Amino acid sequence: MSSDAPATASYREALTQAMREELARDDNVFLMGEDIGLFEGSFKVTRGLLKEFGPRRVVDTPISEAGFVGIGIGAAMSGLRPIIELMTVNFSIVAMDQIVNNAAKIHYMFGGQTAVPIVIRMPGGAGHQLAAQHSHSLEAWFTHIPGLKVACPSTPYDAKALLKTAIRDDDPVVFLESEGLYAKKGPVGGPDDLLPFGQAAVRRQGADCTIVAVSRMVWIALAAAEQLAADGIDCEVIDPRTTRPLDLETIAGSVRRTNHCVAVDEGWPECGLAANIATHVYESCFDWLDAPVERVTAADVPMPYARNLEQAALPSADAVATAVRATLARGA
Amino acid sequence: MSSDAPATASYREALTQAMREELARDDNVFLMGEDIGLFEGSFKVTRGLLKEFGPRRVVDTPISEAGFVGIGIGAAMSGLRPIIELMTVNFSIVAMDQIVNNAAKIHYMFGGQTAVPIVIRMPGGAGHQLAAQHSHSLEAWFTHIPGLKVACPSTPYDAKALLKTAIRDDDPVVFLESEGLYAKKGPVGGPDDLLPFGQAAVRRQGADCTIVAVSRMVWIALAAAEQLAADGIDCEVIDPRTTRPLDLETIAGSVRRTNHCVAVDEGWPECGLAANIATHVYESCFDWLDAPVERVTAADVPMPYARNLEQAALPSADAVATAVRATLARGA
Amino acid sequence: MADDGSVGQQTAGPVSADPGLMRQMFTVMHLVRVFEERAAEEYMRGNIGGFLHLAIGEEAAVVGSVFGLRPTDPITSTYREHGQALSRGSDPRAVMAELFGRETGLCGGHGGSMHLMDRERAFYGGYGIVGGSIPLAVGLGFAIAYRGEDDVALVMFGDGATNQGVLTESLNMAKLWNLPVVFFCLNNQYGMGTAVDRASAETELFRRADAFGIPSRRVDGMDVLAVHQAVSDAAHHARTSHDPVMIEAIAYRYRGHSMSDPDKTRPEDEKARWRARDPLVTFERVLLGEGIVSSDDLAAIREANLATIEDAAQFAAASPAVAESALADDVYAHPWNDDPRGSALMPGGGG
Amino acid sequence: MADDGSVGQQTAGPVSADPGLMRQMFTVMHLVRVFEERAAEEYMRGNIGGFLHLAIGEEAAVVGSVFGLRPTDPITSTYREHGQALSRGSDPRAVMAELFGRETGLCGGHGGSMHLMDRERAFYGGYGIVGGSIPLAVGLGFAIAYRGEDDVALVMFGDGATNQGVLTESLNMAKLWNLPVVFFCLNNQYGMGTAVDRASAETELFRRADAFGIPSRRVDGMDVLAVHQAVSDAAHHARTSHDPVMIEAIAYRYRGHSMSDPDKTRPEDEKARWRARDPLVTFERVLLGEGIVSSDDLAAIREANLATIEDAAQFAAASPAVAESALADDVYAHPWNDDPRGSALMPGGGG
Ligand SMILES: Cc1ncc(C[n+]2csc(CCOP(=O)(O)OP(=O)(O)O)c2C)c(N)n1
Ligand SMILES: Cc1ncc(C[n+]2csc(CCOP(=O)(O)OP(=O)(O)O)c2C)c(N)n1
Ligand SMILES: [Mg+2]
Ligand SMILES: [Mg+2]
Repeated sequence: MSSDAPATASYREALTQAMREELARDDNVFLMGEDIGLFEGSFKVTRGLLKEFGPRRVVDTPISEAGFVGIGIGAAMSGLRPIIELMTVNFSIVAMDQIVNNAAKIHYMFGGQTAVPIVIRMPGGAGHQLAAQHSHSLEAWFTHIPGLKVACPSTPYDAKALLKTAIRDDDPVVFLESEGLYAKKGPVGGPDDLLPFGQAAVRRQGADCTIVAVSRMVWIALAAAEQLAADGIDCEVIDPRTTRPLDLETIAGSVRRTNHCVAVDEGWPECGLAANIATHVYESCFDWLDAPVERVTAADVPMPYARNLEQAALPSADAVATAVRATLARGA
Repeated sequence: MSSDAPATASYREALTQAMREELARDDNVFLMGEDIGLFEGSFKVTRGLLKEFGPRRVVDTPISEAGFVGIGIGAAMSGLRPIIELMTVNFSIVAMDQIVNNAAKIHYMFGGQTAVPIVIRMPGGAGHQLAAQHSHSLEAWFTHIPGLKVACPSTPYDAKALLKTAIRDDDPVVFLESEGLYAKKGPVGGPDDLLPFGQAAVRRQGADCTIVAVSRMVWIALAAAEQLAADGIDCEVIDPRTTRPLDLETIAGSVRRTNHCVAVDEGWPECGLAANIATHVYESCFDWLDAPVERVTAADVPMPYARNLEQAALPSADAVATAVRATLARGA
Repeated sequence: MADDGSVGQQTAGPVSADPGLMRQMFTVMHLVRVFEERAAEEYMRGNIGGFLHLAIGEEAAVVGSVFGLRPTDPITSTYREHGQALSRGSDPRAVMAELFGRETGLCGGHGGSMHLMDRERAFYGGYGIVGGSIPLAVGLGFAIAYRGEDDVALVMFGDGATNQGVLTESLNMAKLWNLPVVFFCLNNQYGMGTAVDRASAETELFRRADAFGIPSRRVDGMDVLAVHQAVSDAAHHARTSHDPVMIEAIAYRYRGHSMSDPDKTRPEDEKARWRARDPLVTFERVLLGEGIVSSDDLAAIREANLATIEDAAQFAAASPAVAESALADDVYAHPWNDDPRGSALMPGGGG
Repeated sequence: MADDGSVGQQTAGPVSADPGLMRQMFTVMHLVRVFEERAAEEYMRGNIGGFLHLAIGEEAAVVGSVFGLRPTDPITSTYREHGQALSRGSDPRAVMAELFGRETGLCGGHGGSMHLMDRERAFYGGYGIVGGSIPLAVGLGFAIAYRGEDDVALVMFGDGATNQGVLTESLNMAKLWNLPVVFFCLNNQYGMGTAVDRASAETELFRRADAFGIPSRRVDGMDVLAVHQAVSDAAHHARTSHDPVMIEAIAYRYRGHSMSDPDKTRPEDEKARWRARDPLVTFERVLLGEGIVSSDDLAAIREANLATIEDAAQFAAASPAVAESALADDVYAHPWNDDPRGSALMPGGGG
């Protein structure tokens, strides 16, 4: 067990640390997924773990997501604490029945007899020209489902602390990582630094407009806030960290001060996460809002391959800045 | 071919008529699904069709939803017009990868070379004590996905006319029927009465509050409107008929007159359909709204079995009436 | 198989179950039968809602398979699972109350007929999605192996479920990882209205396991001793060799798929032929013939079971409705908010 | 199979392909090889983005299988599908331009390397979800049978894809409905970093078809003539008997899974052994030995192919970027609104 975890790490290493520490702490924790052992993960998040913990604790699987997610759920029902890696969020769709109909429902439909303490980790998002079938951001789909908890860390610190919380949590947690953040560096906590679910982080304080953004979009929002600061526009950037539960209290508190809100989400617009956040903001801050909540989302199209099209399809700092200016102009 | 289709039919028979007429009209149309032939459908929507059209056109399948939805997509790529029945929406989840990654994306990702003229029909909704795994309303999930079109008829007329439009449309259509409406009777159109997608119906005109409701919820909304009329509250009830495309023009036009809106949806609240409709209403009618849009949705829980709990979990006319009163009180 | 139910590879000859066990199995088979007959009545009376799937006719396969295991061996099943719960010793009162949707039900009224669970008795539940519970049982087997215990997991699934891809995935991983799992296919020859040969290119369903080198065989599912022997052997193999096994039991359900199925498509003469091999009647004859019970014993067993079921039904009917506050109970093992409408939100956020 | 690539049940002895066809197959194998080598270079230069999966080493299996079909027989494939497109005669310019993400690309820049399609040539596309395209090909076969045509559909999938449940579902329905489908498993012995025996309890993957009574066999996937013969036979059987067939071709990819895989886990001596059986080199020897081509012919073929690829790369590089307006093109065959951000909405609704 690495008690000498460095105080700074990449998002990827932060996740590895969380798993290493929890594997060492609790024999009930094990990892399962495609190419996570010998190959050390297709994004190398499990690097070194097979060597350290052996094949009982780090299990390579066939390409059978429905099957091994189901196996993880069964193992969790009997008290183990599986961490299932899906190579990317795109492949969660073939396992969706297991996630939605079993993981999310077992505790409820059997009257609380059996908890399902499983973590289903998966990187998502676009930006690498992987085209239509490999670029999903399914935050909205998972957030829709009662019985799941949904975490989407944006920093190395959160990645580690939220993953540790997820592993120790008795409920099924869908843990959405961002491919675009794996290399991002930052401070990380120690073995006992956990973060509660449902507690947003204020990433930047500001008085003029509240920007709510999740996962990689937090960085886009911060970049937009920097741009805008040069023009004297002072944005507050809020990162919910978990979308189920959602810390509406922090978000609403901010909007009641700034009277303006922009919601940023890498997923699609219809029935999306930004629409959900906007709805909650309208409902809790209607009398405080000077203008409609602006949404910045992916374009409402399957993701194209060509680099210029993909960039045009994704939320950018410019688009966020434009949205902030639009809501401020309207509320002036 | 029944040119003497009765002018009145149940929602179930209206669907059967649409399929019978289109099967007779176009040899490329065929039906595929579990127990739709010999057994005549688990909800009897395909009654008589095997006898009339034979096993080439009406194909019974094994319980292999992912497989036969994929087969339908392949057949559609080569120019056939499959109508796939999924026994209920709950089983669409095992076929979700085929729907989302293939049906919805093939036309786009291959640069428009191949259309996918498939209709995937499925009944959904709750109310029959079928509990957590058999009570889904996944309108929000499907509406989230660009590349799909999503229809959710509320009347026999619409069931027939929208299904005919879906069958003749070149894009993949997710056709969401409501189990609770199959027995509902009403007028139906003839063989050439189609309805365009993206055209809402105003089910009741009113001046005080706009209620937007889909599928079975339209009837709940109308019942609420009747209740409220007794108290002199005059509601407009709008049925979008398709949620992708969504006829925002009709909805926004109404809200700009009534200045109040309630969105009703049988699905879950987070990232749900009501949140989506509310968001669009806020964005298009912000300056006209006197109060926040009220949402009436299913409770944020897996559906329980016990009758009283299930009823408590579902939107009711009382809940809609309460919501209307709440928004009117707030905007007064 | 032949239409009269004679199947290849079935266990033949005398079976070694001991008299006490045989008597017990008969008692439970009869209990399951009368429980389900009563459930059908209560459904007609409107006391039970939702779907009600009866296993009447399949009792030999249901009871024989559960009794082929140790009481700690975990089981999963389908929506047609009253018999598994009762075979494991679940209180008929709690089972009936669950069907009635009452507070005293086995799952507090959240589950209903399709979703019984009795975790204390290692019955890990009935599930509504065809095929969906198969990998769960493999996961239970995985946990057994992980902990080095010597239980065996059994999953009961139907003939129709063999056409869900997740079965193949599960068979492969169970074999690849040497997990102690018994795949128990209760082939009642129909998935709803679809006969096996209209759904499966290969009608010897146990051959699915063959393709993975998993030992597999067919057994006469109308013969409780044969099923008991086959599952005992399978469980022994799985327990000692740490490897999966598949058993296909051929049986027949007397009624439609569920209470709402008028059962018009299955041939009448086929139904009659299978009813003529009723597993209870056959087993009674064996028990009487071998002198294990007397007719008086049988009458006493029947009477006791009927009394148990009468009591269960009265208990269920007299039980309180589920409290409405239970709507939002147990969504999470660690909830953070009690308000169902806003349960995805942290407290304090409401407008 | 043995480590030197000798496989059971492979086609032995002289093969009957005609000289012109042999020459053509060699030409295309070499074209595929040099196309992919150039693609790798262009990827390193940053001209190609996303994932780039190369089939270098697998050309015999790729080309032999496509040439075993008629040009109208529909095909689907995986993300590793440059070879299928080129074998079908897709314009190398359009293929390379698609990899560059240009307007002139085969799919207008929407698809990229993983999603080529050339519908005119009955190449129904490369797909990114493992196993996901298998039922599509069964659907193409279904349409053939439905229309009473005499084409045959072929689906190419990897060894790893055999563990997606949808394969089983597809095999079953193809057999149940007597559809003309060739299931072509290109077993390159690894799914990413996972060797077949670490993923599959039964490593003779063609036995999956066995379980459904579908004729199936293995063939040496490094021998283009053997593959061609096997697929020709399979297609003939499927065409005339209206029934599916499965072929498993054993081959090896020389490079990592994709350009971003440093390929550190496969043993070096294994790689060397397979490279020593290079399908182009082997086939050259056959062609020379049988006097079908001279060394001059070979040199001319190579030179022509290199010129073709050079031209294709220059064409791609010189092609215009995709117009930004194309972002919202082709989401629907029948769109109702051009605005991507609001494409789910009818016009006129925006606030
Ligand atoms: C994935 C899925 N598809 C369809 C259904 C609807 N359905 C419920 S039971 C059933 C038949 C299952 O047959 P079988 O597996 O033989 O079990 P049996 O009912 O005969 O016990 C079907 C199609 C379902 N529950 N799940
Ligand atoms: C359902 C799914 N799971 C995982 C992946 C990630 N993935 C892409 S290719 C691949 C390996 C596939 O191996 P194989 O089928 O043998 O084909 P090969 O790459 O060897 O040609 C994996 C795991 C995917 N694309 N789809
Ligand atoms: Mg059955
Ligand atoms: Mg491979």
